[in-house]
This record gives sequence, structure tokens and C-alpha cells, in this order.
Amino acid sequence: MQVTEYKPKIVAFCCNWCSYAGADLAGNNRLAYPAEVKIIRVPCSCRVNPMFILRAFQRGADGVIICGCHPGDCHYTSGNYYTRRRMALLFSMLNYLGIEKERTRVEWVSAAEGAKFAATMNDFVQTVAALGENKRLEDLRCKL
Amino acid sequence: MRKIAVAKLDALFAAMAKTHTVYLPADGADGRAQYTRWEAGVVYSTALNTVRSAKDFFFPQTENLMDFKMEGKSIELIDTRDEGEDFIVFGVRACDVRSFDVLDRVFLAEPVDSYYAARRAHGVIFSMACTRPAETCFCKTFGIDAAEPAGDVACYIDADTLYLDAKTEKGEAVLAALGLEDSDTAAVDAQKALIRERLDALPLSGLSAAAFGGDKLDEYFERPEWKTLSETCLGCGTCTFVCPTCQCYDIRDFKTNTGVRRYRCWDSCMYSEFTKMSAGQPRLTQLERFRQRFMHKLVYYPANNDGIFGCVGCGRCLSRCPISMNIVKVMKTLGGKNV
Amino acid sequence: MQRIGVFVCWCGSNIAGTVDVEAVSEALKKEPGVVFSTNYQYMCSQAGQDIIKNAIAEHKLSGIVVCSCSPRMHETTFRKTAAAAGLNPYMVEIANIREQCSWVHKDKLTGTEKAIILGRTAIAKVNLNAPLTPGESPVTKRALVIGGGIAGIQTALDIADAGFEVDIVEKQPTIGGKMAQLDKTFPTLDCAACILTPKMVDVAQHEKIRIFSYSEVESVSGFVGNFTVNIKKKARYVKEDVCTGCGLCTEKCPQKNVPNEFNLGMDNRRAIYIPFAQAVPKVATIDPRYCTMLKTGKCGVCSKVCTAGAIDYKAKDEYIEEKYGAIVVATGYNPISMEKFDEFAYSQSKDVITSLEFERLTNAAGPTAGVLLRPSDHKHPKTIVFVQCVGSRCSGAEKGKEYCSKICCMYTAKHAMLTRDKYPDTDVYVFYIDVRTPGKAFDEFYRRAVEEYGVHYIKGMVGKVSPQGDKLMVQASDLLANKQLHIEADLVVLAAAIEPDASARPLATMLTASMDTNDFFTEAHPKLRPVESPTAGVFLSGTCQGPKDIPETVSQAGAAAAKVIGLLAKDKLTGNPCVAHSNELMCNGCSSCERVCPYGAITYEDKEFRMPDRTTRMRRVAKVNEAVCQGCGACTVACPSGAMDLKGFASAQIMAEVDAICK
Amino acid sequence: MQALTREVLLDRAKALFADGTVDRAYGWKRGEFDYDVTPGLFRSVEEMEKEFVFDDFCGANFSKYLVEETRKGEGKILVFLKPCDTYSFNQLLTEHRFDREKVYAVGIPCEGMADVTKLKAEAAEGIRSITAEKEGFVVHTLYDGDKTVPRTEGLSERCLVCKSKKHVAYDELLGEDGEVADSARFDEVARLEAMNADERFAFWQRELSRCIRCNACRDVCPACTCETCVFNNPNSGVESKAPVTSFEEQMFHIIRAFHVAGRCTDCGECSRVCPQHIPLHLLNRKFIKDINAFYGEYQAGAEVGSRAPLVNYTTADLEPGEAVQRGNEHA
Repeated sequence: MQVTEYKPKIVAFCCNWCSYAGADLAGNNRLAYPAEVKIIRVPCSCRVNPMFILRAFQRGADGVIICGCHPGDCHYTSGNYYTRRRMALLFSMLNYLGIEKERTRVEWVSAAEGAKFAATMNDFVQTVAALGENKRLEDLRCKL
Repeated sequence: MRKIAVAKLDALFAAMAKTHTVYLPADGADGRAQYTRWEAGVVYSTALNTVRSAKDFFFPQTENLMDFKMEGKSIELIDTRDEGEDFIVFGVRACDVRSFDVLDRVFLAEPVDSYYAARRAHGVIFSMACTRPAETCFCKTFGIDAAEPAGDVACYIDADTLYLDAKTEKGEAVLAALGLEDSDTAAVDAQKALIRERLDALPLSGLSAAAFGGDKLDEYFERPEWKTLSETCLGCGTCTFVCPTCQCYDIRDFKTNTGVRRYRCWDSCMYSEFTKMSAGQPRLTQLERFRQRFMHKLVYYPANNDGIFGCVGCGRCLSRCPISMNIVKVMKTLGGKNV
Repeated sequence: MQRIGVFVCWCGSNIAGTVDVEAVSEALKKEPGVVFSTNYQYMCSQAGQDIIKNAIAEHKLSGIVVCSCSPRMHETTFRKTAAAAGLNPYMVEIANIREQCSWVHKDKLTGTEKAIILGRTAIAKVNLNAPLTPGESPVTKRALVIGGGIAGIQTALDIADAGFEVDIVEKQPTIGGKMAQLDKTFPTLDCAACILTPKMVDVAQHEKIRIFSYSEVESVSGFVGNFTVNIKKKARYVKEDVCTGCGLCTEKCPQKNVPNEFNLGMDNRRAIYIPFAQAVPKVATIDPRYCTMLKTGKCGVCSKVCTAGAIDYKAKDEYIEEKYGAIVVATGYNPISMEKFDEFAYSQSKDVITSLEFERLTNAAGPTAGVLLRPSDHKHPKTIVFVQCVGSRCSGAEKGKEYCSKICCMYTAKHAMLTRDKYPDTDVYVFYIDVRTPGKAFDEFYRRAVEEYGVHYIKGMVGKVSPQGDKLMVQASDLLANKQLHIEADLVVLAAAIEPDASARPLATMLTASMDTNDFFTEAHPKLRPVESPTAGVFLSGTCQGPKDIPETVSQAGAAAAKVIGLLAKDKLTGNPCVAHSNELMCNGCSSCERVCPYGAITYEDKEFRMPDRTTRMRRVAKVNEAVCQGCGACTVACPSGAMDLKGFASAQIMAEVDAICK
Repeated sequence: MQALTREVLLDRAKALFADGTVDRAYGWKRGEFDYDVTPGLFRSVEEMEKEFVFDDFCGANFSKYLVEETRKGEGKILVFLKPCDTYSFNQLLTEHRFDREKVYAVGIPCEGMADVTKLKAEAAEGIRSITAEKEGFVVHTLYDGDKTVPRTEGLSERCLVCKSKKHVAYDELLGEDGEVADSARFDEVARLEAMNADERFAFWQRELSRCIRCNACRDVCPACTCETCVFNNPNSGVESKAPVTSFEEQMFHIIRAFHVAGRCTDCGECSRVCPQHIPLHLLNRKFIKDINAFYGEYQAGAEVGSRAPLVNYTTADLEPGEAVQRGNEHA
């Protein structure tokens, strides 16, 4: 029997102006983080609809992280403030439904924080990997 | 007729379970009865009826039809039908038993719905007489006798004994294998008399469907009362989904990670998105959609099915409709004194 | 169905070192919609771009995916490439397989697998891309400057000098603002009037500048390049074009007891007045609150003495509608009210004054002709206590402001120094929390006040000022010496915090420009776009954006002007096509989107809809102004029905990306 | 027992029809039994005299009907609003969902409405009639004689934890206005919060697995007035007609609750109408409880034009991670 190491699927939504650039900087500086992290570029973290997050879990993601500019630094002035409220409530609700709270995260990563981006992703992947596969929000049909 | 002590019900179910999967009404966490797969510890509920009807066994809310597997640019079709297993549904009330006839006339007519037919062939119905019919019951209106439920085996419970009466060969075969004690019919006859007395005393016992039927399209279709009846209808699907005879479904595709799963699921003619096709929904207003549902039960269905009504009087919609609108109110409003 | 071309870049060995580019281009060939897939050493090179162009032509590609470096690097390059080959530039998606793949992963197998997934994700997205065309809108080549202080004046002059028309709206009868009231300016001590009034004259004489004095903005509609502004010219009862500014009326008017606001009520003016000698426009104004003629119909002295016949008691407010391409807010500040600071006895003693009042007391054109005399008894004060941070840096902000008003340290040093210079026999104390003097020649200035002029700087706050006889008993603590001080003062000067002018808040609403909790206008970006408001076409000049001194105000005014000039120099504005769009069939008109839009890009209209049952009905629906929308997407999530979507980042596209990643 | 009788409401309605103030009226219609009252639109005094009722079974909230009905005809519509209904009414006004000028709102006091399911459960099947007496609801059963259900056991959950007896909108008020109550409505949410994640998950799986996606919760919800619901829109990516998997059950209820978060007035209609008795209000109340804890007390619909918490922010808002932590802690 072949034992394959469990690799979580991680979807990272990154705002174009800060966090996506932060991820690029991590690349420029060759700061490694697990390949399980795949980034989706959005103009602003406030573009991330809770439906996208649930969709990711449905489709088999084990963790979803949203990265945006630090509060106060939003390219659009207020976008990440809305993100912060929306995700605070959404995550609290997911937790209330018994879904592991470690599977979702919001992190503010500036364009200068390549190191923070890599560290965040390393930590997040480790945390999610420790939880194992997402079973509570999965849709088995998708794994067909 | 056979019998067994109520105290030995568990043993009976265990015996049935050797050859069949057994489903029976059991009280759920919310205190309401739902059909539940029997296993040790599951207790038969004496509740009059389950929240969801028994049609689920033959026409479940969702059913996979087939899968399409896509690899690169190639497509493979996969039949997802499983063999199915023999099962017994125990404790089905007379109204729900009749609902199977109503569904059969749709799904078993040519072209036969093979998914439905397979489930039907595997199922054995143990019906249960209603000793305590509720004020919302009106099965009598549609010629159903709750004292004499149909099915493969008709059951009666008095104080401490369950009586089982095989009605079909299928039923007899199952009973025979269970090795039950024979019984006379005295207790059951007495119960039937009591039930009939109680049915006559129900508030809706006088409700008549005589004013309705397959030939009444012109009489009712344009009636102005539809407006007031439907005006506050929310357009939800509660009545449809708790109804034992509603049989509309939609076929849909779900995109999986490797292809497409084709499945069907219940649809409701009350929905504005009812089987939405490229041409759109033909019934544009809630009035039309509302009218459709009741006309179908009372006029269109009998027109196509030898005068049999599409309603079995189970009363579920009476207790579940969010606005307490229901077929009884519709019949009384439209039929006036004749109802 | 799209016809997609995939172009995998090696980036030399940058990508190809960790990613098997051949395997990636092979794998992606199998994805739905892909009709062509290749790889090349440097896709961004001329040769690489030619591969793309040729493939677009040869394979009739409707969309392309470039697997390469970050889109932040070469998205524009490849969009241009596509455009050059006749493909809509927004049909290009980049899979970032360098910064986010080859550079962060070491194992080639891992890198290759991930690169394929990233490519697949970009393909899934481009499958749902639609060609986008940026909107264009014409630019009205005229700017409006709201506020005629030094900020507005400088901005207007700079714009006008570049050849564009500018209108200044000033609510007072004259331009000049706060600077006109000042005596000398730090740190050079030149006289404010000497440097300001020539600029005022320049404004008045500039052929490109119109001044609407004694006027206010009533309403604003439109958007960047195309604002329509309604301006109310308040009735001044004097014909502006007829009045010669001779001032005779202001001498003859029998109504003498009108508090003179230019001198902060420290002396009186007439009911008909010219605020100060160098006012621009130099035209008299009748104050209807005090004019006997206007109130009772009896008097008419000014009309009789006016040889020009400029008086018009029947004048009415006039409304002017004008179009502008850009709007500059320069609404300025005011010192806060001292009402809540009774511990300093401001309301109890005439000899407790604010710093701005002190300016007037020392100004040659002020109520005392520049001689420092106490307001109460017109005696020379011998001991003066200056209190800094009155209402600034208050925690909790119940009484004052949480922020630092920034200018007080410097003007207090100036006041203290000038007092000691002119009246060396005066004892001058300054109580401070911190002395903040960053700025060119600022700290040197402050040190001169202490070292050369012997001003007593004491770190500590004044706890109480109590009038006793003709003295003011000042109780204070000296934090450094750790002792209580009791000073018998003749004059106490409060460095009151400054706050945005009260007219700013309603103006911000009209402009849909955002404000912070202190009613300062918010800049589009605190570091990178400090003179722009988040609302496109609205610019910020001076203290309306935050406390600042004159040099800073003037530089910001010039910067705002440069931005305006940059805008007005364009004939047409090309928008970002990745903007929000509302599907009006699904829109509820609930206003959620409007409330989260930082740019005021969403408006509503009542529209008639044909219903499925063939009836019609009116519904309120959202409309996005594409010239104003910046495409953040906040509205798309606020919208419960999903009517609002974002072009280029549509929900369906993002979900397709999610699906492709999670496959 | 309600403080006002049917006759008081009826007389007022007659007067409003008579003086031309209104030309139609939303009110409750007598049903087949004592308890199956239907919300209805009356077009004349005669219709009302025949069928209008007002008693302990008049739970239906008419606010949502106004969205469609105010778009028809020129005349004004009379609507009777219980205190909790007025919050929905205001919230719809805040969202510009109907024209206030087309409505004549009469506030009426409410002593709480009965939960028929509870009465049925308490008194077994077979109800001949129900009467509201001082000591409670007297259920005259078909088989078991009369049974008395104390009022506190027969009232709807939402009424037992009534948040307000104060009307926040009306053109006129019949009877006495009440006060905003100090409600225990979050106790059940707190009980769930106190559980561990596994227990909570098990709880919600058990509850949500009963969902049949009849959409009654959505269709009755006064906050769910979308022209097209995302769950009906084939292009939304979440459209579905049945809860095919447990994920879809969760998805529907999470998104529905999220879409009404900050807008939900906690009227409780969702739970009242659920044929499967899923305690849907516990989802909405979780959002309300969190909003109150994170961003300050906020009652949707308390005033027209207020800015809902999800279209608002402060620079000092707590971080999502903290929110989850605190959501666990208030237990």
C-alpha cells in the first residue's frame, strides 16, 4: 500500500494592490511556502463573497484564506473594513455551525511583507494539515 | 390474519430486517415522526402521520440518473443506478397507500419510469389503520377507507396486539416467512367499526369532492375566487413537498470535479422557476401557479386517470402551509354548497 | 465556446528551472476551450510576442492565457500584444507561474503540478471573459475651487496660469480666508498681508479666474470631467459691478454696533461694510441681520450717499449653474469653540483670548492698531500666559479633538517671541505638553524664542484660570520641576484646536466625498494620493484635509492644481473597464451597494419594467457611473440578490477559478 | 387573549374604508378551524365583516406583502401591524422596498401569538376547537376531552422571548403602546455557543438535514424580498431546487442568514413556517448577537434609514480571528 502524505488544498484570495504584490515579493525573495496554496487575484479583499468561500469548501478546499491591505491602507480606502466585518460574522457563523474555525482566516499583508506572506502561508497550511481533510463542509459529489 | 404482541414489535422488526430493510415512523429529535430506518433501539411511533409522506421511498426528493465523466476532451456515460434492495415500509396510513396508486398511474404508465418501477418492485407496504384520525383528515372525501387500508399487508393495533392482514401475494409471502401466530378477526372488526364511527365524526367528514372531476375544467378555470385564494400565497413549495401525490420533478446537471452528475429532484408548480426552460415558465403569475396545483389535483388528474382524484386527504398541507391556505379551503370556496 | 491559446514562458531558467514547461503546455492543451498551446524562452520578448500574435491570427484565438511572471509585471505588455493582433486586451489572463510558483517551490514535480493547476485556473477564467471596452467621457475644461483662502487662491492661480478657467466660490464677502487675519507668519516673520494681498489681487485680475464671493455651493451632480454645480450668490444688496469700493457708505451707515467678525468681535463695524481694506472684491455688503432699511424699510442712508448708485435693497439670492471638469475643496478651518473649556475662564474674562484673537490684537490693521493692549482695560499686559493644546490631543475627544492641530506650537512661539521683542518688559510663559517643531527652520525658530528672547517654556498643563480683580490667577503644574505654579497673569492666550469649517460636512455629502470622524476630508490614499479625494475629480487643498501650516497648504494647493491640470488637459477620460455593473432585472433598489461605495458611483433611478405577466411597473434600480467606479467590488458583496457584478472579476469567473483550483 | 377584540379593529377598518382613507386592507381571515388563520387582502367592509378575525392565531406579518401590493393601484392600503411587524415594515422602508405614502398603518398591541404545533403536541392529535381562556389555551380534543395548555407553554417561541411591545411605525395606534423588552432571546444561542464544535456540528446536522428546501423560510421572510433570489438564479452558482447534499443544506442556510444579517429584525417568521421545525431563528439570532457584541447594539428596523452593520464599519472593528474567539467565549 502506498502511503501518500496528506496535502491540504488551500485557496488564497489576495487583493491586487497589497497581498498579491506581497506574494510576488515572497517570490522575488525566494521565500518558500507550500505548493498547496493557490492564489486567486481579486481587486480588493472586499470582492470576496462568502459564496466564494463556501464554494471552495464545497469543491474540496481544506482551508480558505483572504489577504488584503492592512486596515487603513486599502487602495480603495474602505474595502478591507467591509471585508473585516463580513468575515468576522461569517467565520463566527461557521464556527457556530461546528465547522473548524482554523480552516478560515483573514490576514493583512502589505506589498512589502513578502516574508509575512510566506510565513502566513506556511503557518496556515500547517494548521489546516493538522486538522486533516475538510469533512464538514464538503460536497461528496465534487470528488467524483 | 395474524397477530403478535405489541411488546414483541422489536422482535418482529428484527425478523423482517433479516430479509428486508425496514422503514417505520419514529419520533425524531424534534418530537415529530419521520420514516426512519429500523435498527435496534428505533421505536415505532404511534403518531398519526409522518411530516414527510411515504412517497419518498419510491420517488425520493433527489435521485441520481447518470454521471458523465470527462477526461480532457472525451466524455464517458456512467449508469449510476444501483441494484436496490428489498424493503418494507411499515405503518403507512391509508391515505399514503392510496398516494402510491396516484403515483403509479403517472410513473408506471408508458413510458415506464424505470427508476420508479425498480423501487416500487422492491418495496413491500405494511399499512396501518387509523384509530385516531385528526381534524385535518379527509381521506373519506376521496373514497379512501382508513379502517381498511390497502397495501401488501394491512395492520391494526389495539391495546397490546398488532394484527397483520396480508392483502397481496407479496405481503403474504413476507408474513409467511415471519412465522406469526394466526388470529381471528373479532378484535379487528370491532376496531374497524370504531374507526368508521370516528371518521364520521370528523369535522371534515362531510366534505365532498362530487363537485370536482375531470369534466370541470370550464366550470372552475376562470373563476374569480382564484384571485383572493392565491393572493397571499408565498409561492413556496411546502404544500408540494409534504404532499404524498405531487410528482413533478426537474432534471438537472451538477458539475462535479470530473464531469457532470445528472439527477432529478422534486419541483413545485408553485415556484416561479418551475422547470424553467429556455421558453421560460408558462404560468407567469402566482394565481396561475396556484390554480394549476389545485386544478391538477381536482380536475386534470381525474380527467386523465379514470376519475381518481390527485388528492388523498392526508391533511399535511392543512397543517404545514405557512399561510394556512389549503385544498379544503379551495374546494369549499369554489364548490360552494356542493362541498 | 472560446478558442483559447496558452503560452508558457520559460523566463530563461527562472521558470523552466523548477517547472517542466513542456509538460505544462502539453497538459493545458487538454483543457476545455484550448485550441493551441506552446512554450517559449521569453514570451515577453519581441519574438515571444510575435508567437502570440501569430497564434491569435492563425488559430483565430478568442482568448489567451500566458503562463509567466506576475501580471503586475507583464499583464499590460501582453494586453498590448493581444490588442496589436486584433484581440480585445481584456481577453488576456496571466497565470503567475514565476513569483507564485517556480520561485517559491524547489521540487520540479511539485512546481510543474502547481503550474498546471494555475494555468488551468486562468483558462477557466478566460473561458468566461468577455471583451471589455473602457468608457470615454468628455472633460469640461473648467475647475471649481470651493473656498477662497490661501489654499483656494493658490490652487486657482496655478490652474489658471496653466490656461484653464477657474471659478472660486467663497462664502464670505471677500477672499483671503484665515491668512488675511494673521499678523506675521512663522518662521520668517514676514507680514501675512504683504504676501497674501498681492496674490488676492492676482486672482482678481486674472482673466481666467472668476470669483463668486458671498456665495455658496447649493448642489453638485455629475462626475469627474462633467460636474454640474449650482452656486447660490447670496444677496449682498450692493451691485458688485457698480460699487467702486470707496467706503463712504461704511462710514455713514448709522448702524454702528455690529460685531466685526474680521476682528473676531473685538470691535464693531457698520451694517454695510467692507471686511478689510484689501478685500477682494472690494465691494460693500449689507448685513441683512442689522440693516435698518432691510428690517424696517426706514433709513436708506447708504443709498443716499452712494454716488455710484450701487445700493439695491431689493436684491435677491441668485443661482448660477455651471459645468466643471474638476472640483477642488479648500474649505479651510476654524478654531474650535472655547465653550467647553471653562477652566480657562474664556467666557468669564475678556482677557482670556484665543491665539487668533491675539493675532488681531497685534495686527496693525486690528482693533488696537497693532498695539498690544488688554481687551478689558486697554492696558499693556505685563505677564502673559500662553496655553498650548487647548482642545488638541484630547483623549476620549469628549471636549476637544484627539488629533494634534499642528500649527499651534509654531504660532505660539511666534507670539511669544514677537511679544518679547516688542515689549521686552513683558513676562511670557508658554505651557505645553510637547513642543513639536518639525519643519524647515522651525526648531531653530522655537529655540530662539527660548534662548534669545527668554520665553519661559514650561512643560505642563494649566489647570485653572481664575479672574481676580484685574488679574488672572493661573494655576499650573510644572512637570519637569514637579511643582505647582501660581502665576498672576494679565493676559491668557489659548492655542485653540482647529477643526474643519462647518460647511465641509454638507459639502462632502453633495460631492459624495468621504470624511473621517473629525470631518476632515479623506484622501484617496494617505501616502500616494494625498491631494485627491476618493471621489474621482474631487481634489483637496489645504486644511480641509487635515491641520497644516501655510507652506504646507501652499504646496498642497499647488499639488492639487497639478492634478487638476493633468485632468483638464485631457479631452476625454478613459475609464477602467473593470467596473461594477448592475443587472437591473435583478436589482432591488435597496441601496446597500450605494452605502458601501467609496466613490459615490452608484445612483438610483425609477424605471418601468415589463413583468412576466405582461404588466408594467416602476422599480427603483441602481445605476453605476462607470466613469466614477474604481472597481473595488465592495458593492458586489453588499448586494444580496447578486444583481451587482464586477466586469473582469465577475462572480462566475472567480467561482470558475475556485473550481479549477479545487479540482 | 389579545388586548383588543376583533370588533375594535373592524370598526376602525370600517371607518377608514368609509372616509376613503383606504381602499383595501390586509387582515387575518377566518380559517376552517380555530387556528388556521390566513393572511388576506380585503377589498370591502362586507368582506371584512364576514371573514376578518383577530385572536391568538394571527401571527402572520403583512409587511412583505406591501412590496408588491403598493405597486398596484393608487389607493392606500390599510395594514394592521403588531409591534414586531413594525420593525419589518421600517426595514423595508429603509431599503426603499415600498412607497410609504401608499400605506395606512394601524399599530395594534399584541399579547403573543399561539404556536399551533405546540398546542397540537400538548394535546395529541384531533382538535375539535381551541379557546383562549384566562388560564391558558383550552384545547377541546376529539378523543381526550378538554386539555388546558398554560399560555406560557402554548405561545410561539418568538413571543415568549418578545423583544419589543413598542411600535416603531404607524399612522395611528389602537390601544396602548408597550416598551422594548429585555428579552432572553439569545439564551438558546449562548447554549449552543457553550457546546464544543463537534456538538454544535452534530446539532446543526441533525436540524438542517431535515430541510426539504421548500423555501418557506425565505418566501415568508420580510428581509428576503429580492427580485430574484440567488438560489433561483441559474447564473449565481448556488442555484438549486433541492438540498442534494448536506453541503447544499448548509450553504442555503448560511447564505440566507448572511444575506439578511444586519437586516433581519428577528420577527421569527422563518421558524414559524418551517414545516420541518428547524430552529432557523437560531442562525439569524447568532448574527444579531454577534453584531451587538462586536459593533454595538443594533436593532434592524428600529428606525428608518439607519445604516445596517454590514454596510458600515469603524476603523477600530475587531479582526475576524478575534470575532471567532469571542463568539466562543460569550458562552
